Amino acid sequence: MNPSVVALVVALPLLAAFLLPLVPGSARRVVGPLVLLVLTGIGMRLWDVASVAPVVLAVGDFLPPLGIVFYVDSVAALFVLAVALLCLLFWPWAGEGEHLDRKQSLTLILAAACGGLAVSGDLFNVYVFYELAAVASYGLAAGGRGAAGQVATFRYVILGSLGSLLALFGITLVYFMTGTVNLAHLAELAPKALVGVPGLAAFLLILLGLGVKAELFLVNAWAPEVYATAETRVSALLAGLVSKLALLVLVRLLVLVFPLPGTHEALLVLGLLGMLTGELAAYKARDVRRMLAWSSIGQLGAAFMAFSVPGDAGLVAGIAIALHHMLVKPALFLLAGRWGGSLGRIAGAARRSPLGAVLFVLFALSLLGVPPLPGFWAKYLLLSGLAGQPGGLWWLGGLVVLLTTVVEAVYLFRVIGALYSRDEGSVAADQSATAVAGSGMLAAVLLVIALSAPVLAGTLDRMAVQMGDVDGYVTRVLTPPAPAVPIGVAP
Amino acid sequence: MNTIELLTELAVMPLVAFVIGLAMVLMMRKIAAKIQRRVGPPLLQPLYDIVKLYAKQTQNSHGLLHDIGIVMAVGGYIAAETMVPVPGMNGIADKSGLLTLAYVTMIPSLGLALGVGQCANPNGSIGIARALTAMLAYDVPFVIIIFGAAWVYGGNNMIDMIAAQQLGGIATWGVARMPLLAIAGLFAMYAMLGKQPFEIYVAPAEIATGPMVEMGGKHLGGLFVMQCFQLFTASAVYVSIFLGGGENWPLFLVKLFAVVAIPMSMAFVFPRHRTEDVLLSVWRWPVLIGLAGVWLAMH
Amino acid sequence: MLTRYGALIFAAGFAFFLFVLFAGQPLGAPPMTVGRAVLDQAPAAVGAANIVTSVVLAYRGIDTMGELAILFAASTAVGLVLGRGRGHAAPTAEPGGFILQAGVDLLFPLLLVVGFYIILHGHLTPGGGFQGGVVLAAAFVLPVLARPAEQPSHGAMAWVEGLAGTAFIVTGLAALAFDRAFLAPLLGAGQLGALVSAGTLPILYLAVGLKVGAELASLLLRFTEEEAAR
Amino acid sequence: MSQSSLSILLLGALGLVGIGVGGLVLSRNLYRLVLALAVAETGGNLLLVLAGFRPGAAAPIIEPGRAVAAMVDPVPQAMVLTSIVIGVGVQAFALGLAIRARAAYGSLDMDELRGRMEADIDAEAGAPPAASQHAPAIARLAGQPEAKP
Amino acid sequence: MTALDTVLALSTLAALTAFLFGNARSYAWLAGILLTGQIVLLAGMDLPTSASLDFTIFGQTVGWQLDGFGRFFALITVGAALASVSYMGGEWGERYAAEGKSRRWLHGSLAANVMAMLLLLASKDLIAFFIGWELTSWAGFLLMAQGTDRALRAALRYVPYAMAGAMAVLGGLVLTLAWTGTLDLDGLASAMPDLGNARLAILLVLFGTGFAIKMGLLPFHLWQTPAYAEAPGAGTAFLGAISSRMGLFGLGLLLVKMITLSRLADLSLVDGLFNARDVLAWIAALTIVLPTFTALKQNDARYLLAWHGIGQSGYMLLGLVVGDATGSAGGLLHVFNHATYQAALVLSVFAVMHRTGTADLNSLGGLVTRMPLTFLVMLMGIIGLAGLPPMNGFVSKWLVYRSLMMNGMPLLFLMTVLGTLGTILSVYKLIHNTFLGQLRAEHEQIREAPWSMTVPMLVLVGLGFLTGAAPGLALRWVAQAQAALGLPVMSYTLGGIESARGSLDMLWVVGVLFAGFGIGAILFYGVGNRSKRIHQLDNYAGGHFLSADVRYHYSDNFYAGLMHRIGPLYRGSFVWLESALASATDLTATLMQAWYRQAVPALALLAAVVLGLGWVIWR
Repeated sequence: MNPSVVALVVALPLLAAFLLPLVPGSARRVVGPLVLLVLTGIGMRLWDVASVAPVVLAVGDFLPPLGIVFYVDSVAALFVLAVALLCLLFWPWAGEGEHLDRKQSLTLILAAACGGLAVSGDLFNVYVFYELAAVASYGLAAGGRGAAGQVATFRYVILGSLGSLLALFGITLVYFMTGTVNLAHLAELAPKALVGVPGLAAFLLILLGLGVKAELFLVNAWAPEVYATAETRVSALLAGLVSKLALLVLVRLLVLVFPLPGTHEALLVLGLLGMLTGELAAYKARDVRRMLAWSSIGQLGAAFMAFSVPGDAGLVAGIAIALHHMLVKPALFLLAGRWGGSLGRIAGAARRSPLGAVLFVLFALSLLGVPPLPGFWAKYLLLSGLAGQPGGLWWLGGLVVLLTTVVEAVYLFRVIGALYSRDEGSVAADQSATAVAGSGMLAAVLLVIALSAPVLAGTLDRMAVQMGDVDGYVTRVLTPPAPAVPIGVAP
Repeated sequence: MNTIELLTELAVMPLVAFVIGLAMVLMMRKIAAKIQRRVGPPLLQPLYDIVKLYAKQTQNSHGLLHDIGIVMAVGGYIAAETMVPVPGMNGIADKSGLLTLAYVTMIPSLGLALGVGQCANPNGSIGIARALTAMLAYDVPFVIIIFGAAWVYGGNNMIDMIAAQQLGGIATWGVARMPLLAIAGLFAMYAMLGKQPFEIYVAPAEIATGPMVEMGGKHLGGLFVMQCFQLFTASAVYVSIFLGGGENWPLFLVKLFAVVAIPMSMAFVFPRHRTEDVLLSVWRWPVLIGLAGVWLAMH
Repeated sequence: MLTRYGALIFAAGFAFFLFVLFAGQPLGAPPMTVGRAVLDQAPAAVGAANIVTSVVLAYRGIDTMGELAILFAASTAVGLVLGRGRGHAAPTAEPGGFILQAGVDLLFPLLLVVGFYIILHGHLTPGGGFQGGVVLAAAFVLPVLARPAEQPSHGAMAWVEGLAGTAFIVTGLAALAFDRAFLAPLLGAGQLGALVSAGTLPILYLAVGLKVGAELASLLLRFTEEEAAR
Repeated sequence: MSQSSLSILLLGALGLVGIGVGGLVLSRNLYRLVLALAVAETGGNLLLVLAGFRPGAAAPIIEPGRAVAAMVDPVPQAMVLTSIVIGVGVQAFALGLAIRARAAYGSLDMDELRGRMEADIDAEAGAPPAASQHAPAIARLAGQPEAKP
Repeated sequence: MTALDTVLALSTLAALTAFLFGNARSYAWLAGILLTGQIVLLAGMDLPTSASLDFTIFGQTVGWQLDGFGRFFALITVGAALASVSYMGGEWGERYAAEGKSRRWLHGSLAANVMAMLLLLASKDLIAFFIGWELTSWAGFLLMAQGTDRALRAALRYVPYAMAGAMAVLGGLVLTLAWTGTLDLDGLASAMPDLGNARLAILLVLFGTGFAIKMGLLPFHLWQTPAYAEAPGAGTAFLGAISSRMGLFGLGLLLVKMITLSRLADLSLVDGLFNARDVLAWIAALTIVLPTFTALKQNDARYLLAWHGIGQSGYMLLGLVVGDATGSAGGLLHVFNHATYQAALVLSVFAVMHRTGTADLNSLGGLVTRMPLTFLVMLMGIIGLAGLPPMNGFVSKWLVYRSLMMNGMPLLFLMTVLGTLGTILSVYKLIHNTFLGQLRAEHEQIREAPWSMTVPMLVLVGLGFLTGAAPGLALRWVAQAQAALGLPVMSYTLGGIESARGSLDMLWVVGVLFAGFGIGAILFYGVGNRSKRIHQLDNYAGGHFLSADVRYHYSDNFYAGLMHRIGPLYRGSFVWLESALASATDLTATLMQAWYRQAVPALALLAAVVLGLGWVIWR
């Protein structure tokens, strides 16, 4: 396979986004979905190839570390696939005239940016794609319902930009110390160059900077208000997709560049606090939309905790949690489109659309980790990873996971109870057909995963091993097969 | 021992118990008369009372359960008597044991309660509530004694208990081996017999708050029979646990009557306790003494 | 009040800590791990006299594509937030004075020329698509200040935006046709320092310039519209 | 060029950062927030350029009689170009939002806008207002700031 | 395809069909057939039987295998379900459907419960166990939530308890994996006793909490009463009969099989102050006494029974913890016995509700003349619940008493007896205020409950009586369970136990008892005049006359004298504890939310960075 296919992951959606306004009206509607379908195909192909051996693309045939590198291991391939599918699922089909075009091109740009984040192997390039994703999601969030959304987005922009600034400082610091931004090169130099106070400081700056999108605790105050005001479609994308890619990037950095003492602890503490605050805040939430927002903060806290566990165990658990949440939370947000209000608004909604209610229950149970649903295995991996660690902090984390799950159960079942309450004269709205269809598809995926869990477990293990293989990364990137027309020589 | 003999024993034991019970009632009333400076009833008076009640012209019943209750009350004790070993006859004592006996003797109380309940007499209900409370009261020290006995004799088979005591003579009697428990047992039996001050629930004479209030004719007669059995059972159990059971009939009878005489002679000098006082007076000292006795017996 | 002082203290502390961190770094003596190699190889490999340009367009071309996308996203988002459909010029806004109008007429062609010059010499001299693009944008916004009534149509802008961006990506994809990796420079390095050199870089820069210009111009025009609308 | 003057450059860049960040957390006016952001990002960009700076070295443009060895690191310069443009995009968008917010709520004051926003969210969700004045202080802590009249 | 596979397949089929055709009038027949098939298979299968379904995931093998211990519980489960289903099949179900409630969901959740419990009971390792555990919890929730909004609210109250329990178990699971490296139950049986005291104590607390919550042991019992009482009749019967026993099953596996009682006895807590075994025994004893005396104060028949359900579980655990042959046999046998009479009692109460529409003891009474069969059921039921001869409840309790006596535990023994006496008092109140005393005017025309309801009840009490007269029938299964757990196996006869230290032969006791009743009856009816029936109001009430409009039949403060003495001891401490916990959570949640509503999020970010950098620099 020509590795340049990897570049299409970014180039194709961008091209479509640029051209969208120029395409004549009738064809305009189909451009985006078509591109995303192609992207899906590419993702599958990449998955096939990468699960054997990762794909490396030296963009522009400039040998790393000079040029920018795209590196696709099976995790990245899977995320590319997820990007395409989720963007397709939450594609803005309806809407009036120009706004629709803009939303569509922003969605395409988001897809491109997320794809770039998944595959990029260059620190500064990651920063660029991160910013691209940021601007696109700002636009989508602000394009929502009414001015409240725009105020919320403004606050989001301020916070996000400050975060990016921090990340930029971190990158600058790294460049000061190493003089390169290529991840493989950095991984090679890190043990000597990226040590001590500046190294840890750089990690902290980048963590807090990019953590804004990953809903990392301390920098996630934007989430509730944005999710409460944006279109649920957008909330689903932000909570389900963008946060995960930011997370993925952070984990790559943690694995490749910053294997320092202290980084894991920092991640653990932040994740722990995120889970604690998120779940408890959700317990007090007075409407379903913000409840879901806080709960996703909590879930990402869990993911951070998982990744904070050193070694492959942590990676397995983290990937499992991230993928599971990527599956469940979008579905819940879809259902929250009509049922996003206060509990009083949804009382007795199950009578009006039973299927929607059943789906909500299913996803809620999986979120709680009720076996044999996939959520259980994710939680099991997280807890056994934490339990496997010696010492108090990790066990404290496990305790927090256990306790917050109880809280989670209370507020989720509060909603379920409202949905199924039998009091007459309820004002609940019917669930929209599209929401039921979309979440139904996700539910089908969920059940398939639940049934084939033993098989997928092996795949998960392999993915984690591939992701944790630093030496393999370095050698594959820095000694690539000779390009067709060799240009320059590796230093 | 073949089944025929066993069956005859089972038939005879309740009869014996009934006769002795009648005699105890007589003695009880004689004692009361002596204390109150009266002559007291003639020899067969208790029997006459029962016969008279059964032979009454008008027999009122509040329905099937009203009768069933009495049947349970009498029948339960009849069954209980076959579990109390007496000289020469063991009945099914070895197949049931002290604990079973204790629980079988609760059935008559339940029957009485059911019968009274069926009468739909508000005062009857009050009386039953008090009766059951009293049962709750005196059964606590009673089971403590059962425990002590079972621990000391290594089992709750009454035959073994008696055998053990008779083997070693007076020194090995329960009263000698567990004196505190013997005292507590006296209390428990006293309360169990439902004489003053523990007879608030029978109180038939004054304002009708007793369970017997609806009982006339056969029903009351049944209760009299039950009382005879009750007296015998309580005393026989006490004798078998603490006083070495019956080596032979004369000794056995002496012990029985002595045991009954003590509380009876005390009874008539007491006023009547209210329910809560019953609880208190049985739960405070007897229980403490009993527990102390168990502790003593176990160390 | 307390929070305000707290904020001040934290801001100062932030700057201080950064100073502590960076003062410890090799200021003025960067390792130049990659930079050195680039300096050595870029002229031969890319053929642009301006090595920064070869980094911007060749070595880190993807970054540039990304930032074009960011500009596009920003203007699209602004359009999504502000736009009420196509540009409704505000008739109320009265034209600027004579001097402004005359000055603008004088400046407009000049700015165009300068802009395109900067763009086309981006691979030789300091400057390039971005800088030139900004000048172009200025050229197109000035007339609006003078004559708010007549605005360049968003349609045209949109076409420029779209086509410029497309051109950049297509040039990148063209490499695939020659069995090269995405965004690989084509057409050979050429004579170092000549106007026609450095392969496809000038084309890319032209695309960049047009795109930047169009994006900025449309952004500014949106704002002016919004102002005029109230 | 001496180390001290280099650290003056550093000081300048970080000074801008400090000022910008300070404004970011202090000011309540939307427009000022955007300006503060711009200042801070400028500082950051300066710092980035500084990462490739060598005293006495020339700009990395091949000219006759200019040794490649004596040139500054070109990579940070390319990167700073990118980050500047990124900043421009974000700030433009932020300005757009500020304009809309003012048009909708007739104010640029962050606290007031936030109050109105919270009120709108609650109203749309059909949830009761977060906390009344009579609620205990702890409940008001979590409550929305009351919108100014 | 082993027998176990067939059983599981049948139960799954039952669940599916229930959710498909549950609304059909005649579905109960299908369910009954399926359940009967399961019973036959379970009773017939040779042990241990393992299922062919097993898989390996994340390095752990997950599989199912049924042994004697599990089979004992499984039989009770399916039997209870069968009784409930047959009760549902007739007029009761019709009425339920007519009230606009969903029979489909009721049947479905019942079947789901059975399936989940079978999975749990057959689990071969801790992961399979946890899967079954969670399924059981949530199927139970489904069953509790059926019917009314009150039921739903009660079920929602159950949620935090259930989740806390599940999480405790999960925590124990992962720690077990981390410390012993295996999750296989047999493997753990050899690995766990070797753990150090501290670790074993942690595991004991975690697992124990989880199981105790399900079982409703003190202090985790508050959820159970409303949840069980408010569910629909058939559901309540099933729940009360077996559902919470799953906790006992777990405790049996944990305490007896894995940790082993001897290890438990020298596991000293609070540096040697107590040993774990005594603590557990005392928890069990308190669980007997306190809920029983709470039941004494109830005025709703369903709540009264639910409280007793909690109390009775104490006997089972106590017997199991004492752990000698008789004690454990008594504890396990009590599971079966309790299932029989508790189900019968609940069903009879709901039969009364079916006719009168209420279970409030203050507004019932005198129904014995109207519903004699139901009365008979409740009478035998309460005799069993109170643990008096001739019902089976007496046998199991007798075994527990006896082992307490023989092991010299006077105070625990006293507690158990106190519980029994309290039970007698409260069940008498139950039957007295339902069937005896004043028949209210509006109930004059009540008819006996339909056969579809009385037959299952009668079968249940009949079973209770049969196993009371001949305990050997049930002790067979108990002995197998003991063997499977590695407990000393009790030698039993058909009539009870044969022992040098006092044996019990219920055949004789029951025979004599009924002979006595016969003689009593002959004495009563044979001698003297026939008694004449008089109206209930025609009686002597201390001088004033009773009339139908005056209601004098009450349940409030029934035992006035007793309450006058022990009333002040009711403190409601557990309720206080629960609400305190809830409000504490609420407060913390409010504080947490305050974080997300800050005016200037950027400031927090800045502060975080500064503090973080400070940490990094001066670390």
